[in-house]
Amino acid sequence: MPGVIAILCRCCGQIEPAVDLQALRERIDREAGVVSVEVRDSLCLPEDGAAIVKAVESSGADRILLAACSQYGKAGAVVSALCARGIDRSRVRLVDIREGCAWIHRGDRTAATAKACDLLCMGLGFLRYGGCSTDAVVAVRPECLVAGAGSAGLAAAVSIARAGFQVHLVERAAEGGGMLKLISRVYPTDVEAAEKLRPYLEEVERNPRIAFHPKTRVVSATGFAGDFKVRLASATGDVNVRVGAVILATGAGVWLPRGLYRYGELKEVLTLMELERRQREGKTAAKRSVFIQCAGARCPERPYCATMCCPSSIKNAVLLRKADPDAEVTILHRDIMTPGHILERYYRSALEAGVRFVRFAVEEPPMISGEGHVEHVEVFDAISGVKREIEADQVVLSTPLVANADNAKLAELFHVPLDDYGFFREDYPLHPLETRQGGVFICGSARWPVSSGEAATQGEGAAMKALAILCREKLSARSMSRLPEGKLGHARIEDGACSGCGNCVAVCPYEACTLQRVGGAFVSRANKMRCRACGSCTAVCPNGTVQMPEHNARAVGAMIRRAFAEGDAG
Amino acid sequence: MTSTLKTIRGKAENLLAGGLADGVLCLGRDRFNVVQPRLFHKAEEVGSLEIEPKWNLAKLAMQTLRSAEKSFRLTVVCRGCDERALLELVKRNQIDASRMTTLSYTCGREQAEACLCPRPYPENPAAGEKIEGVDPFGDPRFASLLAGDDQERMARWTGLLSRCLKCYGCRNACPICVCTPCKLEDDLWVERSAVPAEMIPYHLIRAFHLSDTCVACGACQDACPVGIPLLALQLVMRRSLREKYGYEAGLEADRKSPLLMDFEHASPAGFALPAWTVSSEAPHER
Amino acid sequence: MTPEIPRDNPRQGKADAPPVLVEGGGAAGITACLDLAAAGRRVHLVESTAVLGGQVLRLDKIYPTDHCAFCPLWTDIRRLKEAPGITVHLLSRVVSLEASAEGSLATIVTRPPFIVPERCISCGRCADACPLEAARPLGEHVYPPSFCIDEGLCNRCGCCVGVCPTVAIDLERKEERQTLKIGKAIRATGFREADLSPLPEFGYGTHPDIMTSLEFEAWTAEAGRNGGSIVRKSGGGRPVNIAFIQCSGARDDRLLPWCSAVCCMHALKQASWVKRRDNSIDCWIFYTDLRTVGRDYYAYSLRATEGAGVRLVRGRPGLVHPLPDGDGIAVKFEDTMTQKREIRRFDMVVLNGNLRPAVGDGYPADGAAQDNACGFTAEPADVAQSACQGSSAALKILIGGGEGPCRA
Amino acid sequence: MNVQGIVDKTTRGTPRVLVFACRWCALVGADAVGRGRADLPASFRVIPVECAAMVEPDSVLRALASGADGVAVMGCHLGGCRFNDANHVALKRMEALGDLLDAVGIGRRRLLLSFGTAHEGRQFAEVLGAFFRELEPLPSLAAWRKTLLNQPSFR
Repeated sequence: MPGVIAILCRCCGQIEPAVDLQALRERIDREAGVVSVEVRDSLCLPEDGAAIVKAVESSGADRILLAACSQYGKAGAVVSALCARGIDRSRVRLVDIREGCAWIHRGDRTAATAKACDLLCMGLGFLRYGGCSTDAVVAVRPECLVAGAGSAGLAAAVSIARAGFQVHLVERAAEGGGMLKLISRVYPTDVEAAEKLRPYLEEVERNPRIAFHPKTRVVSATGFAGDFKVRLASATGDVNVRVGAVILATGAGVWLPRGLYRYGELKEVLTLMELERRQREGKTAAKRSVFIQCAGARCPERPYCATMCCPSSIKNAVLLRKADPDAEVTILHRDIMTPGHILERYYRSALEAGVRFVRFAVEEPPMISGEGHVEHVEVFDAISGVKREIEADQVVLSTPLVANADNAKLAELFHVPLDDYGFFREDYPLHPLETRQGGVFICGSARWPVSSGEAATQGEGAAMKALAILCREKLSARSMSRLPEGKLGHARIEDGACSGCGNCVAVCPYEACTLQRVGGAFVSRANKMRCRACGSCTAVCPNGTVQMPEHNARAVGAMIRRAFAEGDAG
Repeated sequence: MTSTLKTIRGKAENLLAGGLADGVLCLGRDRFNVVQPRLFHKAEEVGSLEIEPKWNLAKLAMQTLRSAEKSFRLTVVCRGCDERALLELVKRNQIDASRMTTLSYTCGREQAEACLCPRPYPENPAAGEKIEGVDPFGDPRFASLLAGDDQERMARWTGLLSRCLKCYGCRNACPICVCTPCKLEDDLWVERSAVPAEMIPYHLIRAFHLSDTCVACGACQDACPVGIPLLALQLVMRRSLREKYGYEAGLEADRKSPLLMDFEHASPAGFALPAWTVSSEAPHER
Repeated sequence: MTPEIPRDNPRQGKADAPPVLVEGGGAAGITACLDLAAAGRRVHLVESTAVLGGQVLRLDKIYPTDHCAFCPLWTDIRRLKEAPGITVHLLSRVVSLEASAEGSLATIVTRPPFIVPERCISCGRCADACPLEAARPLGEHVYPPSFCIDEGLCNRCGCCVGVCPTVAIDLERKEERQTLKIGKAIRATGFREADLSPLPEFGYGTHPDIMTSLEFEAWTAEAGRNGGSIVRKSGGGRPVNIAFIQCSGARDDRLLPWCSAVCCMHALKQASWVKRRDNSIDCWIFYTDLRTVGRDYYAYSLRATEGAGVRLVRGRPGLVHPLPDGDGIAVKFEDTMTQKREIRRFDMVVLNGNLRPAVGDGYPADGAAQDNACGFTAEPADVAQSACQGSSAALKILIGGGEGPCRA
Repeated sequence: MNVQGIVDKTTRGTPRVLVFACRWCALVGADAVGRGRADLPASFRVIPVECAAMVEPDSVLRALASGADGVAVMGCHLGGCRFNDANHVALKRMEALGDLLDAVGIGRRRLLLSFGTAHEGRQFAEVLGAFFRELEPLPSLAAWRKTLLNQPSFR
């Protein structure tokens, strides 16, 4: 009968001062199922690999218990190397007797040896019950859905099409362009927005790989990375598409500052977007303009900085000065948000162009005075400590971008989390374009307000992430992990034992568990493509029907029961 | 005949006669005059319908619906606790709510005190008057079970639970326990040969599994042949969830158990750590 | 989530495309490498230090999540090391790059470490044996752990060579030079700290308790020598107050004319962590503009100031000077919001904002975008922006960008 | 029955602790403790888990019944979970379990939930040390129960 080979590492003398390896060897040799025990000086040196394999082969064992350093040390690589030779991961168990035992219990050799023995016995218990998940493989649809045809969406769609894949570009409006359609020029290059947009729109028109769906919304979505089934609805009828990856680039909305700074009461009080329209149409004649920053941003209702308002105001202020060198332009701000070298330079160019900057404190916001029309703006200049009365013909409120109301719907359809403000939230700052759901990527102002340039960069980044999926014919569940060896496994739900209580569905952070109706009752099913093997479901299943084979309750139970066996005897 | 019984019989008769329900599940007298659960199909049978003694019908309702035709509509005559149990079974997908209605009635003072029931009434009783419940934690019988320091309580509960014959009566009588197979029958969790049942795995696993579903009907305690006051543990768990999350099993149909994922209470910024956990916010204290 | 690297992929074409050279193994470089490899391109990653991870490795916590970046970074590094098609050149630098349209030649010089990482079991005997403290762990967050020998400190005495149980030490290793045929290159060399000596008013170097923010990060790191406790570098003891001075170096034409973008949040993070660990320490942040532009950044600043009690003062101190007895540092400043001038004694001073591109003299004066640069090399950027740019740079190489809509 | 007498008789002073440690944070911290050659009591055993949310309360109970005097569940900081806040659920569950343990007198003191990052090795050692000190005056669970059941008054 095949059994376990235990290989103990002396770690070149690091273990033995604390742990009696000879006693350990004799003790483990007596354990049921152990066919051979080896003690080696080292396991991790380049010359050891072949010797370990030889020892395993000659022992006839089918499972390997390694007692060495921790999984984060060299031993982790030893396990990986064994697995790379075709040994199933559930058949190798690594027990840490260096960092977790010999190095921290140097005072008491008996106790440390007893602990090492318990740890090995726990490892044996685990090896007895540990299983292996079966993999699932899907054929990847060589198409991509891009929701939103603004800066980010256009950049993503064009990039994916150029890489040779079909793109479905879905836009709520009648034509693409998003925010770029609303503004005159783009900071920090001051290129005309229409100029910037044209090549993208031409390519969308021209490239046969881009299917543009104007006036269309996503109404339903099922599936997972590699194969999403999405339903698109428009006035001309519904379309079903199957795509391998999804990019959410729906942008953000503008916020109307009703009642703020007499907006809506005086017609010369504009929002930034209204000014942009006038600029586009060449209808700005105001001699004296005052910009008020953070109008409705960094306040209790919207406690965030929308990133693009300061540079946008600077851009418009400079444009106003350039159009009319006699124009007086003042920007009232709380902090000028121009991080980086390009924007800082942009800020300085505004100073050089004669734009006045006045800082106000949040406690003393500016006041607009005037009967029927704007006369002047009173502001307490916090830096010089004096009250200023600035004559003005128009006041421009620099309002923040706000999350699209549609985000909630898309978030629900694609199981992507939203942040406190309604924008799509990424997984980690280190992976800013990836979401909790494999195959769904976020970019542009739908993720967080950004400039059009940065939105395009993010769109390209998201396209790159999508291409990593589209570039393959098949996608396996095991590969949907950040680790080379694949994830720990995935949840498995035993047929016939599930009562359909829905606990696993409620706790799964990835929406991998779903209830399905079988006959008259419900049973839960785990989607391997979505499962990330956190094990949340296994902990809430009332009768242990959901298990992760690699970390199943029987294996853990065997470890728990043996955890203090030797300690008691000793 | 009490007025409550009269009202219930009348309403049940109307339901059956009017074809609004295909069956009414309730207690009833059989031909030997023994009271036991019965499924009434016809209006004329309703004369033998009874509502005393207290008898949990929730699980029976679930089984009745499972074995019946898909179109079968059931009305369950029930008390407050039973109604809450039915709601929990609906929440856990064991009963299709569209096929079931309830005909509920309130309990009397005597019953409420016997059960130490804080809510001796259903939400919308079809019969009877709502009366004030009993605060179990103010009752000396109950308080004495939880009195003392850890050591005294441990001694008390070890003693109480050592009576256990491991008859599985508590589990079987529970209107919510529906799993097959059950962890309590698995050697992995509970030593099968050990009698009395191991206190920690058997009784505490059972108590914990029910912590967010138990409706405190007391069926487990009533079923126990050796009189272990099992309800006390469940009431403690209920109180714990009520105080921490304002959650009580069996009351809100569309609220998930707080012990499952609940993002409302899990905002990373606003989540207050309980004092006994350790975080680097206070690395040197425990 | 990006799937693992495919080994064989008929959809990718261009399998014979020349490999891409990525300079720098930080957040941007790692992301670019993984993305390119995922799309089937071969990559040479050239990293100047002995470890991958770049500056993120040095950060104890990252904002705005206040958690460590260990698990995503570690898994990315592991994927990178085991991915087919990615060749990692550690301790290497590109000395020449002869560019042509396609098929450039890159010359790489590698200085192999004295301790062969493959043989090191990180037992620490070399460190015990070294009389000069030149042998030390490679880093706190480097896995698998390994030791290294600081070539600057080492006098080649050879004490360590004999005690190493795995014969991993070779003090005679020579530089190696190799020439690689590559296609295009991505520069993601990140930032370094600028020398603050041109700005004597900040007093850097005059007192051990005046340190840069990255020095402060290491000094107070959970995994560092003080285990997360806040103590003064001069003679220990708990500081009463700490001054964080923003834009010390940055936004200053004498040194760095740009805004380093990350320092405001970095200071807020450090100050709020100081408050978390010891609430009685007074934290003052002297800022010019508090730039909190990313997701949750402004909310983070509110939590730090209104929640944790970090004090904000608008104004750049004009003078930072050690007090005559050496105990404490005088900071002279004007709160420009109240026009009050003050000289205040601080126990520690943290200088924030001395970050410059690791390679080259700075950013192009005309603000033009640089070809194939990403991360801090292209523009002061935080972790998230760097990773975005890494992906975007990878894409441009993949689809042969450089013209058309892919260029802004 | 002299409860205190039995307590004194069954307190051994070396509590046995089972640690469920998340392998993305707590276990990495523990590793750093090892590399720092800290000195910890040898009577704890670590079971690596993928996430604190994976630890069933049932496992904790099983451990307490199988010889452990205390159980520690160590995960990432709230909000820093690798698996999108899964550890919030772990927290809620363990908190509820603590109430149950209190009710029957085992005491939530025997259950520790700690949150830390991979960088917080020192915290791992400190928390574990404090937990040991907390458990030291408590009776050994298994021995105490055995002694108690053998009391004449229980027969």
